[in-house]
Amino acid sequence: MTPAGIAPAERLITAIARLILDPAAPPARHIAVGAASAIPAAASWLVKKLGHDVRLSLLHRPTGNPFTEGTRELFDLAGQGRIDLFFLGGGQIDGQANLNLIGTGNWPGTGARFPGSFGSAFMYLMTPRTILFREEHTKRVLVPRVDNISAPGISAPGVFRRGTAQALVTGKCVFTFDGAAFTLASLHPGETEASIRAATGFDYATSAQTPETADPTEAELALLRGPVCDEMHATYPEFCRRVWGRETTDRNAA
Amino acid sequence: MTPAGIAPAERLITAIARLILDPAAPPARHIAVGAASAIPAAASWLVKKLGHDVRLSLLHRPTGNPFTEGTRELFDLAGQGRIDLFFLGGGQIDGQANLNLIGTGNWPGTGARFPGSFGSAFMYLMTPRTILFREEHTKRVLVPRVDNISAPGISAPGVFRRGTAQALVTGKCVFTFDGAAFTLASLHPGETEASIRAATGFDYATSAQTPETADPTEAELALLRGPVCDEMHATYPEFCRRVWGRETTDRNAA
Amino acid sequence: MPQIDLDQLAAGVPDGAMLALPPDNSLSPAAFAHALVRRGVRGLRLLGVPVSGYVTDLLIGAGCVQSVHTSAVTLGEAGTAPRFVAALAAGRITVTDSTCPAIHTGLQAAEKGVPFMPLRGVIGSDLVAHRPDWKVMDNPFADHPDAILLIPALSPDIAAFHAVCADPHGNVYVGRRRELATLAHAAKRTLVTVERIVDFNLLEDERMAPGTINGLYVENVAVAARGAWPIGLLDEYPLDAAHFAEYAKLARTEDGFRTYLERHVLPPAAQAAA
Amino acid sequence: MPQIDLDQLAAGVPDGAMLALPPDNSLSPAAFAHALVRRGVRGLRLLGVPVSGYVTDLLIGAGCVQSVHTSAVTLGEAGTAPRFVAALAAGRITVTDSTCPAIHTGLQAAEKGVPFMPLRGVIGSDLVAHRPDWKVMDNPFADHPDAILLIPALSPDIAAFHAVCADPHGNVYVGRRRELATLAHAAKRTLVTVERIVDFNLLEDERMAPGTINGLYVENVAVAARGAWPIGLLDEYPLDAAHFAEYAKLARTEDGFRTYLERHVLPPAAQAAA
Repeated sequence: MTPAGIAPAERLITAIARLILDPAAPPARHIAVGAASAIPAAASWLVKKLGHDVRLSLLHRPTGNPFTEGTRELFDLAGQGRIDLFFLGGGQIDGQANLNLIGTGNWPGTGARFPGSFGSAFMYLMTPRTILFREEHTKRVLVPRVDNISAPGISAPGVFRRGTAQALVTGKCVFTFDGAAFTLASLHPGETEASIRAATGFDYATSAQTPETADPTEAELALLRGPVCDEMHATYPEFCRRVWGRETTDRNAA
Repeated sequence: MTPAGIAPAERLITAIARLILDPAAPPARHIAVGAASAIPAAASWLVKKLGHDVRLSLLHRPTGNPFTEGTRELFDLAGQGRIDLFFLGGGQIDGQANLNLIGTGNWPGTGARFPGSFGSAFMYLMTPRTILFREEHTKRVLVPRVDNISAPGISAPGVFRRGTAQALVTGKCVFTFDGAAFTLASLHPGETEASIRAATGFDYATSAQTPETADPTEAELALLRGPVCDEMHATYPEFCRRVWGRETTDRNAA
Repeated sequence: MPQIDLDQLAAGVPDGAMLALPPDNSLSPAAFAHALVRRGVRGLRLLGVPVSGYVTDLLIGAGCVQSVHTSAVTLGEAGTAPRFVAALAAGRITVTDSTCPAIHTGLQAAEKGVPFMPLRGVIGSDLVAHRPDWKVMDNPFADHPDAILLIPALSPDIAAFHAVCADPHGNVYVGRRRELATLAHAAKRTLVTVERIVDFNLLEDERMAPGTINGLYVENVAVAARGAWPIGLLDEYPLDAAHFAEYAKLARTEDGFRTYLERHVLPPAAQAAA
Repeated sequence: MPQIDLDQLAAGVPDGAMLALPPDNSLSPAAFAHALVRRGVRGLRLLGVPVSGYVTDLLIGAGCVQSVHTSAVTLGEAGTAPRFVAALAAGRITVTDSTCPAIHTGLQAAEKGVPFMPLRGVIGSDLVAHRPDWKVMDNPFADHPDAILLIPALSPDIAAFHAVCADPHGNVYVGRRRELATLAHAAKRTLVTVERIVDFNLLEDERMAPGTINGLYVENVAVAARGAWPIGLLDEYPLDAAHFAEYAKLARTEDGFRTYLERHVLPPAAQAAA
């Protein structure tokens, strides 16, 4: 099923890149990528290295950071409507695309405590498109209803909101989100509709025949392993080592 | 009456410096000086050159400006309560220390139009002490009631305000302000209680015996003509030429 | 970013635009304003950030302006802004008076993407009664009556200024004049003239980046050497005081102002025709 | 400004202070935090600006902290902040959860001297129900129902960070990390460690000034060479990933954390006694 040599991370990166390029979605002229988001960052770089006219703002480059108003500028940009696409994840994600970055159990995470909400409660409402990404696909993560809402997937009338989730990419599949519920859109190699149903805590729609998540092309793989990895390794050295075997030789790039 | 060689501007500068140093007033650890305020700027420099521990923020130095958040920083500083003393003037000033920088007649100055309010409507309320300065002392300027209030001298209860005018210095005299009305505090050489009354449109209190505004001391004059002029001439070349005969030799300092 | 010339930049300003301009001490785009006069733009709604100077007076005198929203109009040591005063008295323009921090606050609200922002002070000034777009409310965080002013977000159609340099990516260096960063963030479009284009990425240089505006806010850059003249530019060159005095003197009258335009602003053809 | 040493700077932080700290990617004052651990400060109320990292986890593990107000606590690529999670589970600290722009907004309100500032978004998050200090109101500028969040001003007792350099006037260079300027403006006191003291006035240098915080906001500066270590500092030195991994591993247990303190934080005497 899996073509020899395609790393699972490479498939996820490519799947996200295709969602970014979805012509049916609002244009993504400016993509921002937050902390600890190696796979979304790589997907964004792939789109750019494929030659698309897109501006990337990567928050956690140790130097050459695009912002000059400090960490506030990302949020100001989103407030101004100048960020078209952002990525979010969650310790829990439910079928209404609600995100929980607080913790399980009662507030503030009496079960398992997660890191905290970061900017999600703001960015999710201010950005026309959000691609949700969470590699772990289990009933622990994909739940019927999140224990605590860090950022809501759907807002009441009269609450200013520019957009919500476009899709959710996991280690097993791609779901798309229509503003109310998820639909299973493609299966990664080795997965079936039954295996997804068994691993997913929330309900979702399916189409008559769910396709497989497409393989990266040779051209995409070449870009990932060369120029994309070049751009990534200063910020994500461990990821580049693990996925592409890129060792850090320049001490200053660590 | 006038000691030979003391310029009127020098007397005004010294009078303002003494008001800055008034031990009965709240401390002036940080003085800000706005646009086109040569005499208040010189008074602030004199206080500093006399050896007092005071920080000066001069807004309109062409280089070496103290602010790094742009022109907003002065107002933010005042909002934070970090500016102790500021200077204001007015096209009209009345007996309640109201300032009119808008114009005479109806709004927005159907008689004589003045430049506009600048930051006065904010600074006057946010600063613990304001020294009012207006060289022209006539019934045209010092009026019973300003035609338009750019900045109020007195605020209603429930309006946040840190302070108001400490004093008003004119080309003829010094008035102090007690939060409700002015009192004639000293007469410049050549003036009498009657000459002030005749030139002043608003009512004010007097004491039994109004003293003369003190002469600058020799030490003060030496400071003004040397180090104070040195500090001033990049920002106020025309003033330094007129008062102290300092010609601008460095083209870049103009 | 494709580079264009000064006249092309000026051509991008439509009649009737709300155009935000810095004052004379802060990267004022004088050469750009001269190009706007030559282009014959009409009906501009000018915003002073937060006050207005030579450029505003010049555009008013040349008939390019319908209204001015500002905290003050002044030529500084050269005195009153004569064309502003004359046009206001003649009813050829209207003025919306503000106070400096209220203009900063409106721009900050737009920068932040919120519909309004509060500001202390101002209450008790007659400004409030003449600004129906402002609101006074009771501070909901206070346990006692505490009136506070709310300023609506202010998003100019176009911001224009003259900076020291830009790079090929459209990043623009403004140094410590960071109110222009806020302005560029708040404006819908930002047009910039610069002394020169540098050949490195300003945002990749840790020493230059803090004074740089990201090119994502900048629509177009045109080179205009000494483009702030007769105004000064940071430590690059000083204000031309003699020229300023000439302007202040000539602009006292309509005829004098025409003479000034012919001498210093209009193209040689028009000068020859004059 | 009189220079003091790192321990004197740490001595200026009283027990119970509300101490604001930047995250690991933005001039985090690690050497200063080590000095606070050695001094044995107690009951700190930490504020993450806008998130928290190694320094917060370390201070919590060392028993210096009573509460954390933050948008997240994380060691980045090294994973969960183990001492934060353990202390929260054990009830030794409390956490006030926020979201990054809300912390920026509270600091901006304090910077501006206003009691509150609005922020878009957030409504619909459970954060709102757990922040009784926040208010939701109807936007008074809208002609339709439009709920908006108001964040109260946030003025920390003390802000602390580690910058590249300072000058003899107490001006501090933070480069593009301008959220620290806002923080210094908002805080009642600002304590700074730096790599080095330069011998010129940073504010008189047009190239350095845009990245400089005026000394009027800075109470004290102490030199601490490599004072961000094990965190990186802009382009001066990178994060020490091996050390970070060691911390993340040892801090998983109380005993391991004590070992870490003895190896890297406590003075030689305490290390000898261990």
